[in-house]
Amino acid sequence: MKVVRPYGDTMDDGKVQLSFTLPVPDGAKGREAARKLVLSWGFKDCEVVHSNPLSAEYSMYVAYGKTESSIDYDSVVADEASADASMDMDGVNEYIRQHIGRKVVIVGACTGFDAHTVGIDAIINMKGYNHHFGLERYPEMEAFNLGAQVPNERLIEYAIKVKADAILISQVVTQKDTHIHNMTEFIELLEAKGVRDKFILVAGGPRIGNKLAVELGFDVGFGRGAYANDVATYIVKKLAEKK
Amino acid sequence: MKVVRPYGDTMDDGKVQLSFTLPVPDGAKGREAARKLVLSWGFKDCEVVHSNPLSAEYSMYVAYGKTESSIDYDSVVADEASADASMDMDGVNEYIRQHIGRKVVIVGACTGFDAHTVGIDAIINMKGYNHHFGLERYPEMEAFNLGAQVPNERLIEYAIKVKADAILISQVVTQKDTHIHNMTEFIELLEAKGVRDKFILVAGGPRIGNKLAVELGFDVGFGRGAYANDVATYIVKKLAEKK
Amino acid sequence: MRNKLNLPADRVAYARSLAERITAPVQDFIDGHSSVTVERATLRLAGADGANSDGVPVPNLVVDRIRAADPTALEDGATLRYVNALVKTGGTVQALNDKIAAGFDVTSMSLGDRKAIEAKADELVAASLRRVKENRGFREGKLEEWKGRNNSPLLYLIVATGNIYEDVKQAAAAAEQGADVIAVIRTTAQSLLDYVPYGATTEGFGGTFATQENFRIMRAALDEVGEKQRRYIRLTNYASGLCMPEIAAMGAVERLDMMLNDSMYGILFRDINMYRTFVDQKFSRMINAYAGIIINTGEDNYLTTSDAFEKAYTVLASQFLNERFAFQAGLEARFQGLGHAFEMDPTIKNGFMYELAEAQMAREIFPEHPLKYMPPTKFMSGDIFKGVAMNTLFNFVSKATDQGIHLLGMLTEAIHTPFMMDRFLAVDNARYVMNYVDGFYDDIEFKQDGIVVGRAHQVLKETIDFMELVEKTGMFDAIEQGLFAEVKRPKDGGKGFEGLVKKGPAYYNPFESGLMRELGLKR
Amino acid sequence: MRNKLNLPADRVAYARSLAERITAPVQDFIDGHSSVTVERATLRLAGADGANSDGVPVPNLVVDRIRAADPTALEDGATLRYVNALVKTGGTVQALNDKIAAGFDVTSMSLGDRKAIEAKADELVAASLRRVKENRGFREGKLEEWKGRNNSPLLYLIVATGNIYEDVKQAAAAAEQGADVIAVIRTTAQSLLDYVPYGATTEGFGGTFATQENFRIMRAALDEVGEKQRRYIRLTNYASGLCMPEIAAMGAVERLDMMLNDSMYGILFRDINMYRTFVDQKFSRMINAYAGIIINTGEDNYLTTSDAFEKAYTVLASQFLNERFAFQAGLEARFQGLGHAFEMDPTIKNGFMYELAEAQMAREIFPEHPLKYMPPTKFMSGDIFKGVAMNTLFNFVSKATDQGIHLLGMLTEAIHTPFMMDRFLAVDNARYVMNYVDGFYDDIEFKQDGIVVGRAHQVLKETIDFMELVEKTGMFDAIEQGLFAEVKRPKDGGKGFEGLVKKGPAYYNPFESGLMRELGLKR
Ligand code: B12
Ligand code: B12
Ligand SMILES: Cc1ncc(COP(=O)(O)O)c(C=O)c1O
Ligand SMILES: Cc1ncc(COP(=O)(O)O)c(C=O)c1O
Repeated sequence: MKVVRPYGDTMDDGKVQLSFTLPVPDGAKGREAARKLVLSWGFKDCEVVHSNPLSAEYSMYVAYGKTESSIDYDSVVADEASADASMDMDGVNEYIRQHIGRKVVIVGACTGFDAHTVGIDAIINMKGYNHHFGLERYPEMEAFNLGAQVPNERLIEYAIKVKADAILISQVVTQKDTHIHNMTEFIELLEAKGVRDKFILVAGGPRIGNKLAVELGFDVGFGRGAYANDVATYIVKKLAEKK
Repeated sequence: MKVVRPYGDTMDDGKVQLSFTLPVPDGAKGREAARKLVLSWGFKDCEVVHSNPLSAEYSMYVAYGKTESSIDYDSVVADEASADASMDMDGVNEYIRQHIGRKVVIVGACTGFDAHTVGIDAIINMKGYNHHFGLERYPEMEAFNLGAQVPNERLIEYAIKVKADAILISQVVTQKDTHIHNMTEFIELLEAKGVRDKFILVAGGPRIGNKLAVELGFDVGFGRGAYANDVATYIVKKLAEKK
Repeated sequence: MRNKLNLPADRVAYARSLAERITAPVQDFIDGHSSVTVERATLRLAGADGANSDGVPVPNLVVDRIRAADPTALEDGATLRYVNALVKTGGTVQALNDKIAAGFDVTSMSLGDRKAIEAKADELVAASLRRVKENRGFREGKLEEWKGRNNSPLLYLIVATGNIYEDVKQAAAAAEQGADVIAVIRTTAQSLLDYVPYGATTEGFGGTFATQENFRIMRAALDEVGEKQRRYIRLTNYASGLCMPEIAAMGAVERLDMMLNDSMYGILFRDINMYRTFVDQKFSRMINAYAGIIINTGEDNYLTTSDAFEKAYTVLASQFLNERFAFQAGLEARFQGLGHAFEMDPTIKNGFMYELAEAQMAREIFPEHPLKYMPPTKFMSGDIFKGVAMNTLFNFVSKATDQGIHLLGMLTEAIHTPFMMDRFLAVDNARYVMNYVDGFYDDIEFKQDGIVVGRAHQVLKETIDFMELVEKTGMFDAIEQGLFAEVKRPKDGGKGFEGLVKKGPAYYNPFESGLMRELGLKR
Repeated sequence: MRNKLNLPADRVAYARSLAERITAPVQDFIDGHSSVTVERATLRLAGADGANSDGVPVPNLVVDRIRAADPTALEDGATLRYVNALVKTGGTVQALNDKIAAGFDVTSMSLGDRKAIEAKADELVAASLRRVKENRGFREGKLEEWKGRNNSPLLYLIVATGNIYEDVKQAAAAAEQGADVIAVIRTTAQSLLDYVPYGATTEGFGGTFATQENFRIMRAALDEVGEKQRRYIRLTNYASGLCMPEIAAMGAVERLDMMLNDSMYGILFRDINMYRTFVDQKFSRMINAYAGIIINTGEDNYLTTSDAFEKAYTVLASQFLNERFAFQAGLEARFQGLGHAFEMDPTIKNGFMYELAEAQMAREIFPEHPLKYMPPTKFMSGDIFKGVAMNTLFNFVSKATDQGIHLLGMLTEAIHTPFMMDRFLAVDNARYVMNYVDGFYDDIEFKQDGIVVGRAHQVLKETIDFMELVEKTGMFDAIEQGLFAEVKRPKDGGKGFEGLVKKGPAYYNPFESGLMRELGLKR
């Protein structure tokens, strides 16, 4: 058991910075309200170091608190489809040649009303992202990028048509949980068609965690900072496993 | 009873920004640990939006949490010697003429090893601060500024010598609670000499709250943003009351 | 305006002539066409408003009925049928709208006396142009009355709660904090709706529906803060997507002050059909021109989609094209808020110098235009502290190159639509920086063989190369081949193609001709 | 270095001649005096070290005993007695130190053979100068080996936990994050102690005690990270206060690389006696000069104490004086880290332009000096987001004017001594900004009748006016009358006056003469 607490400049000093707005006017009373609120979160100590009016009825606060709570670091389980052990592009291709023996087909899109193409392009398009080539560049893969604003229905039809091994969907807009509605609809459609198990289902986007994706019925989820080779590694290993 | 919660962009959404460091390496596990910690403070929801290694063994996190806790704003009592009702310079002088009828004498210093003169100068020196003249400028006051690094002993002797009505001490350095030690010593010295009640005792400094000052035995405390006229208002009213 | 970059005037003029040549065939196409939304916009100007119980707006009901009755009938313009019904029923516009909403079909009435129809139409045209003109007069009066009280550049903030009543609170707070322009971000994907929703709305995703009632509510709220602050607060919305002209019409009537309005945004970034978009943008810009509404073009989108350093020339090329299209719609330079953005990778060595160069270049090439400068967004991350630093430099460049309309960057850009506090921090940062570097623009010069000057010359050169290629290829083919923004859009693909209308020989649109007359347009 | 401000060279030269004339009488005074700490520093160089069971250091024990035995005996210098005892006891320095710590009184031994004493002393001088020279050689070797791997300007971070072992962790993390210089902030009020504490310490207020053991611990830690990073990490401490020469001596021996060391800081900001300070600074600077240690002067303190806009000239005047005093101690320009700071009120219109002007002015007037540039502190507040913006502009100005040593601003400056995270954010911001504006210095020019140029000329003029007044008044009287930093310091007031020592005709200090010889100093 490894006890871990926030660290300011001394082990276990528990220092945390906070900022927030309250729907009250700025002033001494507001600052005291802010302090009490922070204490109500279990902080032992709190100093409100700044306040400012945002309008006659709203004010913002910056505070530093000192917490005594801690967690057992050893018991923490990382939520992410860890990139630590990803193969690089050459590794993935070699793996495919050895363990799968044919081209792996993937289809991807940014679905629903979401128009953010950059994320899915980063994973699929030739040029890739941040010096990591995209899946189109992988000689042992065949990758189709349908772009953005693609209805779930169309994506699924396309995947069936090209006999895809994996379907990749990107969701960037998360306001009012649109992504959850859209991802759920996607899974329901697949199940209604009875083809859920034909595909490895990969979801991605800056606010998509692995946990969330799995909960919604996907095989895996990738968040911010994912690269094509991370995704490829997951897909080919899973595929080899499935066989 | 007025229930108040943090406000992001919708009433009662409870959104709070946090940042802190953990003594663990950066990575998926660290981010999950950070998230769990935030949840352990009673936040219902937490997204760790950023993490960065600070060294091989430390990492920092930026997170947004959503709290459901609230406070009753009506029950909050402002801690500060409120500046809301301060008289201006002319008002103070007029008040002295009408209610006290003689010059009010004050002595001030930044005591102990503290060398920060700017704060006490802002209150006492002619030129004042931020368009608020200092007490030296008040025709109905006589003000002595002994500067910084003044031993408590010397300040008290001086105050007795000039028959001060009020003693003003400034404390800026608060590391390791030096200010508390120094302010306590100051009160103990006064009491040992049996002169505590001869003076109105005013403490000030960016981390000095009214509450703290009163707890330590002062009459009042002034924090960041105090001006000479706030202090003067307090002193002359208290003096009139005492008579 | 001081010329610091020493850009060759003849090359700039040449680029403008390229823009003229590139857009000429497009203009020819536009002249021969209308679209369902151009017709609906006309109807709106005539007074068509309201919606049926399914929420289908009256202008859509009219246009859809006309088309349903006879697929070619729109060739004559929708006004004819609407005004005919008005003359025949003899009631008010309001009464007719209610009837239509209740199921009445304007095509069910035979065409009556042409003279009477035209007379009635002229009356409607006069009334609506008068209203728009009065709005313009009111705005100009207030700007004169409160002259010097706005920031320079104008500070532009967005609200995006999805609920017009929450938006109003946030907008009022933002204006109190110092914003000069409030933009109500539209709900995700409204640009793909081929109708404009009706009434006040409280449910949007990442933004609020653009509706006429929402416009009215926000306008009233901003006028109120404006009076308190003694500062005219400008209101902005989006005339992009499948309803460009209708939203422009609504904005003209409700006294909006700026409109997002780009000649190609819909095509490239929303996959809307190219012919449709070109036709729609022209009519919408004529309305904006008459209303004195500043358009904001969307060049920033090129830089979020592609690499900002490599594709800088696409911005300048697009500015030239947008300028040309705008002139052709009667929109003067002072109403052309041409867009650009501070979107370079923060790890690029000398990124600041390049951003400075490009912003200064835009300033010098478009000296009278109220340039719209967009903040860093793509490289913003969850590191809000780095975000503040990036916004600080952005604010710096904006003031240092005398931009016109300054969109404030949010420290939480990568995280959520702005909190109230985020907006405050943005205004506060901008005011600090812009006051602190106030004299930079006049005080600083660039070495003539240096990084800044070199960059500007290079981008101009690349722009001309690119425009020459587009000219050679032809605009429609260039888009089809993916020369713009690295996306390929087939000529007859994309949304809304079916809404395109070929004007018939008897095409009748008294609003169009009214606007052309007022704006002095020949074609 | 390009000259952009067009400052009149003759006026600059005139200011330098004023500095020479102002300091001349002070130099005369210095030449005739020593002080208890100069003597103790000499003893330390000779090898005196350790402390008695009450914590009184051996050098203090020696000097105090000499004075106690005969109040005038220090006139001959303390070395004589210490070396005499060494020769007579015949043991090692270490053995003698232990004896002294245990109570042995060096004055209890009668003076022996002068020749033998001098021979022994010369041996000690040679040994200690050799050690210092080796340190210097090691540093220069590493700087050569890892050339080009430090940032420019050098990024300077402080650690201030109060506990040397925590400091070490924080310093290592800071260096890993990119810092080039680590300063261990001293505990509050150590400058007022007339002795240097002994051994490793873990309890300080707002900083850590400067002790020789703490120096050693930190040096070793930084060398270790340096090897890993392949970057020489400089270590800084504070020679200011009542023990300037002793701390300089300790630093020379433990291979520190920079020392806070100002000719007047102690007088003005610590109320230390003026004569004492002038004497102490000279000897401490001779040591630094020989050790190749860069001094950092404290002009920033003028700006935190008074208004930074109005009193800008006090900074330049102090730089000229510090430069002169430094030259007189044999310290070359390349070791003079003259100080200045970005401390103007953030609400001043064009504050950035003024800061830019002053930083550029310092650069041009002191072209070879590794200028030390201090961040905004006074106007930092609890608003950490505004703080980031201020630091961003500060980082900008520093790179844009090619400063030498860049102290990183902390977003939490107004709140607490830096957290580890605060430091990281500071480095990260600086690296972003400095890379982004990299070419600014070479690329940008100032209008010759503009704000920047005008400000620099004005400050130079005010400086000369001020220096003329100081010259007329006389340095000692000027300080007494409060011409500097708005504080009045009586000539015989202030701390440590009693520690001043008039050199007797037989004053003997082989370390002083050794240093003078090595540095080629005449007086
Ligand atoms: C660029 C951009 C746009 C551009 C998009 C251009 C384009 N062609 O894509 C334009 C201007 C069109 C745009 C429009 C809008 N945007 Co936008 N936009 C952004 C912005 C600035 C950057 C996104 C980006 O490109 N990031 C870079 C890529 C590489 O990162 P990424 O998407 O996270 O992808 C990585 C990972 O997530 C992962 N990944 C992503 N997808 C997938 C898929 C798979 C299968 C896998 C394995 C991995 C994976 O891998 C990628 C590489 O590491 C962000 C803010 C920000 N800084 O994040 C806002 C942002 C995403 N937009 C936002 C909004 C609200 C909108 C609008 C809805 C606003 C409006 N009402 O008009 C519109 C409408 C768009 C729509 N209908 O979807 C919000 C979303 C808020 C939320 N959480 O819901 C953001 C966060 C801005 C904000 N603070 O308000 N936007
Ligand atoms: C300027 C400054 C210095 C200057 C002081 C120059 C001078 N002549 O005063 C110098 C460079 C000498 C200095 C030195 C040190 N400083 Co200092 N310094 C500051 C700084 C930047 C500004 C303080 C200031 O002048 N504020 C402006 C004045 C007007 O505000 P104020 O003091 O809050 O006063 C207002 C109110 O508080 C109130 N008030 C104050 N006093 C009183 C008294 C009365 C009676 C009343 C009614 C009201 C009142 O009214 C004033 C007007 O509104 C702060 C950081 C910051 N931005 O706050 C650090 C800071 C205060 N310093 C700090 C430290 C640690 C030091 C050192 C100890 C560092 C070191 N180890 O070397 C040294 C040693 C000084 C010592 N022994 O005390 C820390 C304190 C941390 C802490 N909370 O303990 C700070 C916060 C910086 C930091 N983040 O580390 N410092
Ligand atoms: C010109 C233009 N129109 C419209 C929009 C956004 O509108 P929508 O998302 O509704 O298409 C943008 C946003 O980038 C734009 O630049
Ligand atoms: C030259 C110089 N010496 C020393 C110090 C601080 O040291 P102390 O607080 O120990 O006097 C400073 C800090 O501002 C300084 O500028």
